[in-house]
Amino acid sequence: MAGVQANRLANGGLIDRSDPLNFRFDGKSFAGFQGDTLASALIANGVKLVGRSFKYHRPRGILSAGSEEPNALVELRSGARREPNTKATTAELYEGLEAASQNRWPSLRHDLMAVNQLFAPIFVAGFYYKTFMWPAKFWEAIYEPTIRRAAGLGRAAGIPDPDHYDKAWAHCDVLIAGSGPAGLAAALAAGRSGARVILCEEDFALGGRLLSDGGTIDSMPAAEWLSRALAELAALPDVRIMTRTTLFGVYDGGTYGAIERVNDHLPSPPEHQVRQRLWRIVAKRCVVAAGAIERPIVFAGNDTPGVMMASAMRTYVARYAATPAKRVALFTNNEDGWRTVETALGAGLQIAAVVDARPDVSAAHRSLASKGGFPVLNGSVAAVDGGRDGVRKISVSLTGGARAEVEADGLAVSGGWNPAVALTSYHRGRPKWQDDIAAFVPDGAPPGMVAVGAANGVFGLGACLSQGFAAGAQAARDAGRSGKAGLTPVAEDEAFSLNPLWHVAGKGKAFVDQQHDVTASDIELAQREGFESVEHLKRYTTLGMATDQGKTSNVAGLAIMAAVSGKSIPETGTTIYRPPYVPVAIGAFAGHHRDENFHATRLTPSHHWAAEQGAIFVDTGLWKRAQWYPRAGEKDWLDSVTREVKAVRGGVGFCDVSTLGKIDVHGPDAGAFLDRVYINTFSNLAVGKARYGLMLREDGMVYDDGTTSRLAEDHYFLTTTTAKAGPVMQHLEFCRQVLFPEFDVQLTSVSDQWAQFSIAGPKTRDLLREIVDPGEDLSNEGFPFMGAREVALRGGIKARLFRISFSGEMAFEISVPARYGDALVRNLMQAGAPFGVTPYGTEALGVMRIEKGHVAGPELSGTTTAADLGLGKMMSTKKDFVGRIMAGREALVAPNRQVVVGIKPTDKASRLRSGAHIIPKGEIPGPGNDQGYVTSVCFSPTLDQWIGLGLVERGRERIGEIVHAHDPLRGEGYDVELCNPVFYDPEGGRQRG
Amino acid sequence: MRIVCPFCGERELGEFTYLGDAKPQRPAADAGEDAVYDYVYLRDNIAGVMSEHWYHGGGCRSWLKITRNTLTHEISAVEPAAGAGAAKVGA
Amino acid sequence: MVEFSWVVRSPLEHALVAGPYGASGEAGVSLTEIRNFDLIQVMARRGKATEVATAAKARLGVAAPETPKAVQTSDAALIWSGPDQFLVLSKGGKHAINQLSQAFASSASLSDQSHARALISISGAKARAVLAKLSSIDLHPDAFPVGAAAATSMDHTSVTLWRGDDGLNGQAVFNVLVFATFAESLWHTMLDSAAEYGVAISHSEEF
Amino acid sequence: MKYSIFSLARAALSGHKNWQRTWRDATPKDRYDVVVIGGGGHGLATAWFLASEYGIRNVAVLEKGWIGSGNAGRNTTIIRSNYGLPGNTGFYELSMKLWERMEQDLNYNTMVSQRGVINLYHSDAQRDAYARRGNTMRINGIDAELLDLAAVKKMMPFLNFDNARFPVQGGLLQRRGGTARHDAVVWGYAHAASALGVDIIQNCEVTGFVRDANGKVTGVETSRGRIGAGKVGMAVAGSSSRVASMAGLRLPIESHVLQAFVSEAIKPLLPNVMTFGAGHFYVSQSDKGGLVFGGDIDGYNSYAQRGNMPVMEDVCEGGMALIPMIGRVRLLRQWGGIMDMSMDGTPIIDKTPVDGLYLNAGWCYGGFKATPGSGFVFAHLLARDESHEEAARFRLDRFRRGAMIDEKGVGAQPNLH
Repeated sequence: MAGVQANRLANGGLIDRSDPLNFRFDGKSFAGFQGDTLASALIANGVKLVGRSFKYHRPRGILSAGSEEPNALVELRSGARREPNTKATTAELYEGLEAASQNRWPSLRHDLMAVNQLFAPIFVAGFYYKTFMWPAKFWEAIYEPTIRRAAGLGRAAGIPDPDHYDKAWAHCDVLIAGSGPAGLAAALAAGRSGARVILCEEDFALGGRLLSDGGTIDSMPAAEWLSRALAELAALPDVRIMTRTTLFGVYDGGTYGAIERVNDHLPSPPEHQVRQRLWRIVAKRCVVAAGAIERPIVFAGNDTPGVMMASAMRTYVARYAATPAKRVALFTNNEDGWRTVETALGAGLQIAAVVDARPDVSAAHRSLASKGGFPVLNGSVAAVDGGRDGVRKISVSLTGGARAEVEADGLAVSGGWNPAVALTSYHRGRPKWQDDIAAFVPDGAPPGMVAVGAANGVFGLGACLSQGFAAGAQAARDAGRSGKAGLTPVAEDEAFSLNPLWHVAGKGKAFVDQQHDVTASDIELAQREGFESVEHLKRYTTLGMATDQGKTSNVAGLAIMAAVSGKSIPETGTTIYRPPYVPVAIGAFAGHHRDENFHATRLTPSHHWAAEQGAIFVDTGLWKRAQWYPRAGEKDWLDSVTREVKAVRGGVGFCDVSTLGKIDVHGPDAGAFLDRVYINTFSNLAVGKARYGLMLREDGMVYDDGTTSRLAEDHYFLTTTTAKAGPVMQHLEFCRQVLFPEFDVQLTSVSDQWAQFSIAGPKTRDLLREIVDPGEDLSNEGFPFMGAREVALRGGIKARLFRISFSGEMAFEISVPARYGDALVRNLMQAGAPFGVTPYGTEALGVMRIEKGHVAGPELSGTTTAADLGLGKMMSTKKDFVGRIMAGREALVAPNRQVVVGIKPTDKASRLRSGAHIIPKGEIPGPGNDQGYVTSVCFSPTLDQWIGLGLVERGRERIGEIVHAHDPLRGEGYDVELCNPVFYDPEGGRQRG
Repeated sequence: MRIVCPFCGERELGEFTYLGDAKPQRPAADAGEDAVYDYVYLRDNIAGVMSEHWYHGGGCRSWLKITRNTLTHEISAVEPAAGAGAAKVGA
Repeated sequence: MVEFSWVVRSPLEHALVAGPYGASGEAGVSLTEIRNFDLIQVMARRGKATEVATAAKARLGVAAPETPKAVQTSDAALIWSGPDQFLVLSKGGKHAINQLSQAFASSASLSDQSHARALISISGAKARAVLAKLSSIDLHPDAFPVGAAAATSMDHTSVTLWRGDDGLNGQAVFNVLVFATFAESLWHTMLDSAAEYGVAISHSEEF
Repeated sequence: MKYSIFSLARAALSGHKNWQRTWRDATPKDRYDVVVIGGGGHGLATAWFLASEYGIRNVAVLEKGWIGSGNAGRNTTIIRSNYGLPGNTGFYELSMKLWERMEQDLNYNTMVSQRGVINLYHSDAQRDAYARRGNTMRINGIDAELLDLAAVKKMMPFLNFDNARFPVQGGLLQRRGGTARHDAVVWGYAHAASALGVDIIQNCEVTGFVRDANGKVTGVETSRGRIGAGKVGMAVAGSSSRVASMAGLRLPIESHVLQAFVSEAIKPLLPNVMTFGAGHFYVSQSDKGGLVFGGDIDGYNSYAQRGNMPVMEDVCEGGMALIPMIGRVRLLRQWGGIMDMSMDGTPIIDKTPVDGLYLNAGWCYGGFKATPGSGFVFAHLLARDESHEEAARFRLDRFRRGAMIDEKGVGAQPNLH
């Protein structure tokens, strides 16, 4: 069992003393309670030194009690679950928690990198821009790697994240950020009005500052009001309270991003559960009650462990019953800071002194001081004396010039409060300055959003409640809900008076951005060098760019810039606020979509049959397609593919081509419509016939090709390439709905309705006759080349047959309704056994199309014209079609264009590779003689050598010319002959026979 | 972004595909190269309210004409393309 | 001569394993695949909206939905699928394409989608929680009542979604028609989304 | 003041009180030989090359906000010259060579880090396309290597090789590619150009063009008064259409938002710049430790400088699919820049139909890596009135002629480039 919690109060707080938890920090065992954060548990155990700073490796403690924490960052968990830069102030304690400090070596107490502090005079803002330039090669070899190693804070796991994430949508009338008094009041008003409400609270407990500061609401203690309010909200059916959920961004159309830490409070997520969930919340209205962040005052040594925000100290004492110090000093410039004195005294702590920068302190506070026996010093803290073990002494500049020293082991600081204006500013809005609280407050907000309470610069409890309540009621009304909101919760407003104080001049480093080690003098230097714009300031000094997003530092930084440049703070302005409000795990944004679930997978109707056959699959877009079907004894893919090609050319084979896009084009104007989208004519296609078609983009380049059949007077069946199925459908709908709305035509995708197979080879008819009803005439006369019609199959189902050929063989494509696809392949195998029927994959398909000189994806590259592909004659001159005019531009009809041509190595044993470039024989390759490249290659079993297609300058005029294939990437070069792209059966007798 | 499809109601951005400015009209068949060049390539590229073509491909497959402010992304009007919902033409 | 059997195979036949899945205990979600149905897409021709409405009423006994809704008859469901179009879902061949084509011959184009989709029914106490992970549509009972339909996307995949009559236990029932070649993929995503609530998996020949 | 470790050390002794402004705070003169509109990387580089290469020092750079406030400060800092089409290849290599000498040219450390850029491929077709591109590079004297799976595994063992939806098969590597510190490039050019006499004028928005009777541009109207100019060059990518419209020009350009993201700083994790070939994701790790990543444009015209969630999700899905170890690394900030998306995905550097007005626009995603090259060739055009040979194909009339430079092959649809 770990040691006693020396700094834990015996009573009070919201921790569960009956549920003790063990945890380890830097290998040492400690104990805490359920309800602790890691930070509160460390404080309870007297741990002050928690981390080291980014640049100077200065010892750092715990500054805050929330997500604004710049210093207390740890590596949480271990192994694959190690999470760098985790804020101890928001990490919930769980049994067995392991955390380690970061950015130190060899240990947190003895960090040798602290030697950097010696170089601090040189390591000022932007120093690296001015040096490390000589000698030039040293930058990459020495300087940069050193900088990289020094930079960064924690270490990522370095191995795959084992946890799961998911994403979900939610919808509501009123979305509320924050469960403090303003947020709860808004939820009550909106919920009672009948609105659908979602309230997001980043903490694991609801109540916001009520949990630390208490108060009296509706004449009852805040805790009692809180539990009643929560009970009432829980009873409302359409109010959803989401704890551990941070609203991090606002996007267009009332869409909000939120991250729910579903299971981060456990060692690991329970089985079947996710670690975190990303929420996309669609809300008609949003009430931002995200509170305010107390801001530090910049003075020398303000980063010493033990210097803490005054409100954070109250939180640790009141909510967690953990005492950060025994003898506390307070440095404040406002009334609110004094509440820490009351809380500390209530918990039995000693008050060393209160340093109040305001000229006057109220009589009540003076009497509290005399009762508590501590001095009230009028002035400012000039320096803190201390180190890694915490604060020892505080030196104070008294108003009038005298100095004083105070012995204390903790210093609470309150420089006022900055409303959390980020959410209201994410649409590039800039907040406005409000003098009485010396802070930026929202100036408008994205549509539908309103800020209330402290987030709107209203700090009194009563005002927070009434403003939140009114906003909740209004938001419900705006969303169309008319129920009664009931009575507004009532409380008194505390006094709030503040004298702005940003920076106390003094000797020693005074930190503005503690995490990035940006000091007040860095800001002065930036101003001197002309980086006066706040965005330049941020980028030059890195102010506010650390993991805390400058929540405690930005306003102080620009206030100091304003002072040194002689401008006012509002003139100086703020930087742009950028989401997310808190850093969000990349895994959460990905959700389910990782590993094999990255994208959907489409399976063809014969997929599972092919898998049974041991097919190798290839990813084609989202599809898995059988690439080849290996058989025992084959030594590599080429063996298998060659066998498949030979089987087709010598007998019969079949291939699943269901991946082609298939579109039903219906309607009286279907033919006229197709005439507009294809370069050739379809209106004159006879019923029962198919035709190859080519479509262009409006810029004249080839878009897609495919075979389209006319099944009835008013019904065409159009096919697209696999890759373009979706885009062509979209394009055709554009033509139908936008370009040519006068046509009566209807389009439907039927891609998934039909299982389609190509059956090819000289024995195709033999096989088909086994499967097609004997009454169907499959003879050349009865079913000629490019015929297309419905036929009956044996056993009573209907199919469509298309006599088209991609392979150059006698071939048909057959399609059956998709649920019969599996049966069809099994029947083909059974019926085809006597003919040696061979299933073939996409590789063999590709070999045969190259042998036949058909263009495909590599040639349809989006930069080729119909003429480039050798299909220029298809372009009708008698009609308008998409792309007609632009295809005639001078550079698209230039004689020296690269056009499709056949390519074969002069040495039959030589391999040809796609991507090799074509250079005139005997010339030295250079940009001036780079005449094209090889687009597609295959080993042709038919020609017994590698062959290919290429796009080559004036290629078709040069058939027979020997040129050089230059492939320096693969260290190859060889001579090739430009040839007719139709390598196989150029007369086409086989496919027509 | 949420788009109120005139047929489907309010839907998430992810269901839609963007094409571009809806102002350029496809020239007549005899308009000549200059006119088609202008249609295909030149854009006002308005910083402010513009009319655009979007496709509800993840929904009802209608092409829509959307009036949207490119500075704020605010959508002020959505109407179907001329040929979407054509069954009601003349009805 | 070989005799063939034409055994139909559902797109989910491989992936669907009937029984419990995910978290143990009472299943929060039921996923049921409905197998073997007729599904005909009816698309009104230009200017023929009125004729289609009349034809639908005459042939199917109800007006075709003109807004995103699903209308149930004694033996078919008419589900809106876009402007000027709807799907006719039925069993047993009574409303298959050849049976319907005559009725709409002059007014609409018909396309057989019977094999193009898989049909999955989702119910149970956590049905909406599962669907919230898949769909960006608001399925709150007020926003998506019985009979509501949507042509939408789940997990970047186009689907037709509608809410059928509530189950005998009073719980909402959601139906999803997904393209057949995407079905296995979406099924796995559904299972992943539902696993934490416990799933009862089954398939049925009945609606 | 010359920057070096010695000047730093000397300055440290005096508490850094003696540093001068990095660039002079100039007030506009009545007239300049050349006025460059746009104080981003391209505009400032143009001014520096005008002064240093072409001896034209009476130059002003007008910036409506603070220098570097546009895309120069909103990109993912990648530099590379791995292009495949004539026109692009030579130009981006010219730019790469200028990156390699930038620090010495400017006496400013812009942290050029040649850690290598690898484009991963996931299919045979993609490999073939990369082979074609890599061979083009080699033919143009640019380094390129085609890596197979084993070589990629050795270099990046942390990629998902085990259960990926689209398994990595290899990659096209340019070792000389890498990153540079984007803001420093802006400041470095400003620093060096200012030292040669160029006036850098911030908070000076151009509101119109001054034209003479023949229509020639003779100056600009600005928020700080009229400024005369012998020639006016526009380098305002993102706003090109808006500025050009003041001269009555319509351009083959649309403005689109491109988001970028950075994670919390972590200790060195990723060795190089990598692009996922099966989704929209590219990433590198900055010197400060943040993973800097991006993906596709949001896809709709926008001047809003902010994007929406679907693209954030898409990018992170790509990231997790490729590098599953980054799941617990947290995304810290997201932002958006406005891209000049041209109709073929390639920039335009040319005279305009308006005499005296010169255009540097249409950079799509490629603007940052082009910064020095763009400045160099634009300065050449402004100084000599003719295109630099490496920018000869970036002509405005190429669309009319049909001589597009379309690397992606998607045609006149900017959001697909």
